[in-house]
Amino acid sequence: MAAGVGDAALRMRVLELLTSVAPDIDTQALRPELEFREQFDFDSMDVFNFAAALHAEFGVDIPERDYRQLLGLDKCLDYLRRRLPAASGP
Amino acid sequence: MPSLGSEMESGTLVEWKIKPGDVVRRGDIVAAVETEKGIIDIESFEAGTIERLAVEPGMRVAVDTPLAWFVGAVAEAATAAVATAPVAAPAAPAPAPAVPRAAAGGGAPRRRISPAARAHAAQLGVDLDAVQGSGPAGTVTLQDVEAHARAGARVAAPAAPAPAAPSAAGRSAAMRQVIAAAMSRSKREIPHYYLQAALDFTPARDWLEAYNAARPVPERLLPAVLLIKAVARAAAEQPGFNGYYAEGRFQPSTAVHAGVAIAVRGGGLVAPAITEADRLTLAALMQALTGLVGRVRTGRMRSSEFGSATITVNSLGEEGIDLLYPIIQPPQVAIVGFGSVLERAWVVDGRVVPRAVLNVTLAADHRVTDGRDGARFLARVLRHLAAPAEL
Amino acid sequence: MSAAPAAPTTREHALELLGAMLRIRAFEDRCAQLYTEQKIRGFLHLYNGEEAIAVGVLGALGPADAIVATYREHGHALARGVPMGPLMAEMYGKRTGCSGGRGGSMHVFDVGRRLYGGNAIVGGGLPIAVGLALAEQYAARPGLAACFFGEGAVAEGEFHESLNLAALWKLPVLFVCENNRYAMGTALERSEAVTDIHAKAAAYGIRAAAVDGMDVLAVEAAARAEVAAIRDGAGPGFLECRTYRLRAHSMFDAQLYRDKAEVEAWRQRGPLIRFTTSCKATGLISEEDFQRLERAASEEVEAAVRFAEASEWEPVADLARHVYAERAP
Amino acid sequence: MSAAAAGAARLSYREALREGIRAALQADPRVFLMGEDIGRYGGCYAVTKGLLAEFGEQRIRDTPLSESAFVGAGIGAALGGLRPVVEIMTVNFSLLALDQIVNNAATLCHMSGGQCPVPLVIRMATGAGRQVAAQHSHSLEGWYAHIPGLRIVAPATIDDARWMLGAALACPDPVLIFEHVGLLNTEGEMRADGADLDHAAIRRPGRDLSLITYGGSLPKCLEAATRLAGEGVEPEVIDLRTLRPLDDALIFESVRRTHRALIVDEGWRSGGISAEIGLRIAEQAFYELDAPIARVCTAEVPIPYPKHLEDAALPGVEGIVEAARGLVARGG
Repeated sequence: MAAGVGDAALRMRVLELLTSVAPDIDTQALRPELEFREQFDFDSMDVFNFAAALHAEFGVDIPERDYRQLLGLDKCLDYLRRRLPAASGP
Repeated sequence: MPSLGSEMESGTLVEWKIKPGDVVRRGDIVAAVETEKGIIDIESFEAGTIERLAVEPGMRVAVDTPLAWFVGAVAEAATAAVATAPVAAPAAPAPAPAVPRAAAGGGAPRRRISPAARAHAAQLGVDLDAVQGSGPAGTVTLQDVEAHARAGARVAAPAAPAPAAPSAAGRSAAMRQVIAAAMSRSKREIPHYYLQAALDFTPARDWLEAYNAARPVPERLLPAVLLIKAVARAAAEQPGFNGYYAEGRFQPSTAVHAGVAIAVRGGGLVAPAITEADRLTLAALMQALTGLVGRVRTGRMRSSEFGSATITVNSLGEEGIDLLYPIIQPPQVAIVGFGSVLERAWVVDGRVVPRAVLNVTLAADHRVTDGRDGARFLARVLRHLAAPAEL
Repeated sequence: MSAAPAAPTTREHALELLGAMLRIRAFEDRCAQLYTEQKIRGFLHLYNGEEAIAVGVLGALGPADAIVATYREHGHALARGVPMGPLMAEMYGKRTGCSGGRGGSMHVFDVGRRLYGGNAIVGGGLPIAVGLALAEQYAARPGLAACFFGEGAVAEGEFHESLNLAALWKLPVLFVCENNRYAMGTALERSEAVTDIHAKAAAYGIRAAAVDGMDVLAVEAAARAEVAAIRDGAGPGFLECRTYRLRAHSMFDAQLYRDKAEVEAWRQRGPLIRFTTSCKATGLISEEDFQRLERAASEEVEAAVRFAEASEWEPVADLARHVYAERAP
Repeated sequence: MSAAAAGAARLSYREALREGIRAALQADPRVFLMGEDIGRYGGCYAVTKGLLAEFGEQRIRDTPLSESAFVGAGIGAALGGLRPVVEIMTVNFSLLALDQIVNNAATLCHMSGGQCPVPLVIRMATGAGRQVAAQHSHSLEGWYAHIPGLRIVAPATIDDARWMLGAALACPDPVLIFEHVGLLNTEGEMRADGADLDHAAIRRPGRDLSLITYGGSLPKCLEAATRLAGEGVEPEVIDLRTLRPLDDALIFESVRRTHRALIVDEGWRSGGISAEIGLRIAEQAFYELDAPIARVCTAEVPIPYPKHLEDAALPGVEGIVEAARGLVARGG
């Protein structure tokens, strides 16, 4: 997905990456405001892989200290919106 | 050449009883032919004058081959030959397979699951309801059960409405059996002794942060890598903690294959080995670890990875546990457990300062080593962790 | 057939006997040719040389009498009146055959004419004939059962069991042994301690006679006498008809067991030559009569071949039909 | 069974057979009996005792020791419009009449294009258990059940012993009735007023396994079922009644409910009827099976004379119970 991604497309893409790392999660039942770890197994290796997937997908560098901001869906989307060029619309 | 039996395909002319110009009546014997059953006289079913003989004595010819021609019969014979060409034998009546149509069983049709699949599912604790059948008419086959089991916690399909909890329990039931068997054998057979030491992990953590900050996401390291490498180096250096206890005696292993306890998603634990962990660079060790966890998660474990660990490392770092008393994986003779890295009061130069404190526990087999050996081994681990750069 | 006395016959009767034998001869020779052209398959046992027996004995039977024969039964079928078309179609295995194409040359059935088959197991038909005779006696019907078999059958247990049972229960059975001197490849003297076949019937107290199987009038006379006795309730009768088969046992037979001179000698004493010569000598019939009957027989055979060629095969879908009866007998 | 039937007649299997024969003789003048010592001697197993005096020599015909001849004569008489009931003293002597049974009785109708149905009934004693050694103790029903054109039935109860003959005589095809020697003296009440030749019967409904048997083995299976019930295992006992045609529908329906099949057959296992039934279950109810199809058959030996050996060779209650336990056992 090129930069300048619409908001809905970003959300769908992030969820796909999340599922590739943790395939057993139920994306319909996922509560965006909560941390992943409270809803399913999500250990440091999963965070590492999730960060690597986001890096590869969006070409954005994520320092280790920012990993905490990837641990919930809303937090992660906000973080990405700040780091990606302004989207051209939904 | 007449056909004298269904199994007769050809015959050899032995002798002619007639010559061109002879007048032949119906029923006259005109030749003798050699068959498997012996020499048989050939009668003429036609009357007429012989024009020429087409086959010489001693020649073997197929059934239906013209042997001689009547005067004036050439053209007609040609067509006659065609006419008498053997009619293609009717296709042997293929008996219609009378597959008895059994009455359909009453009630909701029972899912079609092969006995082998049932047996395997029971063995692996796989919940058959969650297994998608790939066989004919949705039949669940052995392969389906195996694929499902390998996929570990993977629910058949994200869209599947099945509630996560019960299938999780189903999935790990068999694994629970395997773990239960190993742990109870360990407790029964191995006289464990335990040693614990606390470590100021701050220098290692700082080193790691600097290392990762200088590298893109995929090349960064997890703390577990340092722990594994430290234990592997110690195991290589001090005998008595790396190898197997079998047939009543300790069998040391020169190579160090570090078993890494990996939680299976949805319950269960496996401890596949990273071979020659003491010799790998940290980056290589990280790659090995990532591959191992990935394979455990997708159920594509290599059998070699399972049985070969010579010592095991178990880190509960993320679970907020201070320290743990791990159980040795038989037939190994030692296991090292790491608790979480927690902010604790730590005395430095007589002053209490906050430090990232890590608790390390060793469980070892008293048939092989004693507390003193254990203490020295543990000290090596701590020394390695205090100098991450040399790991 | 009226039970005319065996005195020299009338012209009309002579023509009838000759015509019947010529029909059989023509049919058998055409079968031999069709076999070499692979139109007829399996086993084919031809009746050349024995025609006088079928014509003579069948002539003495009534429509209500039952007949059980062997795998060499084309002559009996024709003499009994089975039409040549369905008989030839049965040789081909077509569905229009007299057995529906199911039996072939060895299993000719026509229950309408009470012909209960050719039976391919040597001696296998004798007990069945005894049973058919039992039914006649049990139901107090005037019919009898005629049972044809070769001299080879006397070596089978069923021959002795059947004769004993028939004699024991005084059943209306006419046992007709077509003694052609060879059981396939085994000459009689090489298989039986006592080669006088009709003498064996005496062991069971059954009236028996030996008759020249090449003389159609002699066979007819003997058969009429036995049939009359049986109808009178005198119990089973036994006719040994001494004959000779002019062709091989079956098509694929090198006849290593007999020499050609013997065959030729018997050919000159065959039933057709024998009867034609004597009838011409007495002026009963003319050469022209002979030619006419022979032509008629040949035309009838060709028509039968055309009928068989044009007939269809039984559809495979009917394979399982009649394994179990579709109607109550 | 309802109380009303309580007063039903109580008789032995042998008496039930005789009643069946007497009723057949009375009902149809075309019916007559043929067999060795069935008349003056009263039948080797006394089944036909008294019938000669009642029906006369014409209809109760003692025969010479010529199995092939009198079975063939039976076929001929059937073709001739009669309804003979041929008794071959035991299945062991039927080997002498195999050619007539297989090449004529079973074959004539098909081979004649339907012209010659053979409405013949042949009755034979069968089975072992009376120490009469190998040549007199065969159970060859499975052989005959191999032959298309024949119908093979095995009456195991008083009702079937009484009514199966009538049904067989009404059938246009040759019917072979096998009467197990071990059943002759069993007694019971007659409840039915007829019998068909096409269906098996559930003699004891159950749920944990389908115990499939016929003829002389039925009592053993019922006893085994009672013992198993004591251990909480509820077998469903199926009496096949007909071995050709087999009542596939009932067998598969039962196995679909119980998911386990145990076949008890006094024949030998190799190429026996148990092998045929087992394979049909594998073909048709494969996905219903929770355990391998099991069999209890006679040991593959000629039946020995001494009792302890004969009992060891034959299927026994203990062996049936053991096999059933094996089928329903958990784990291990």
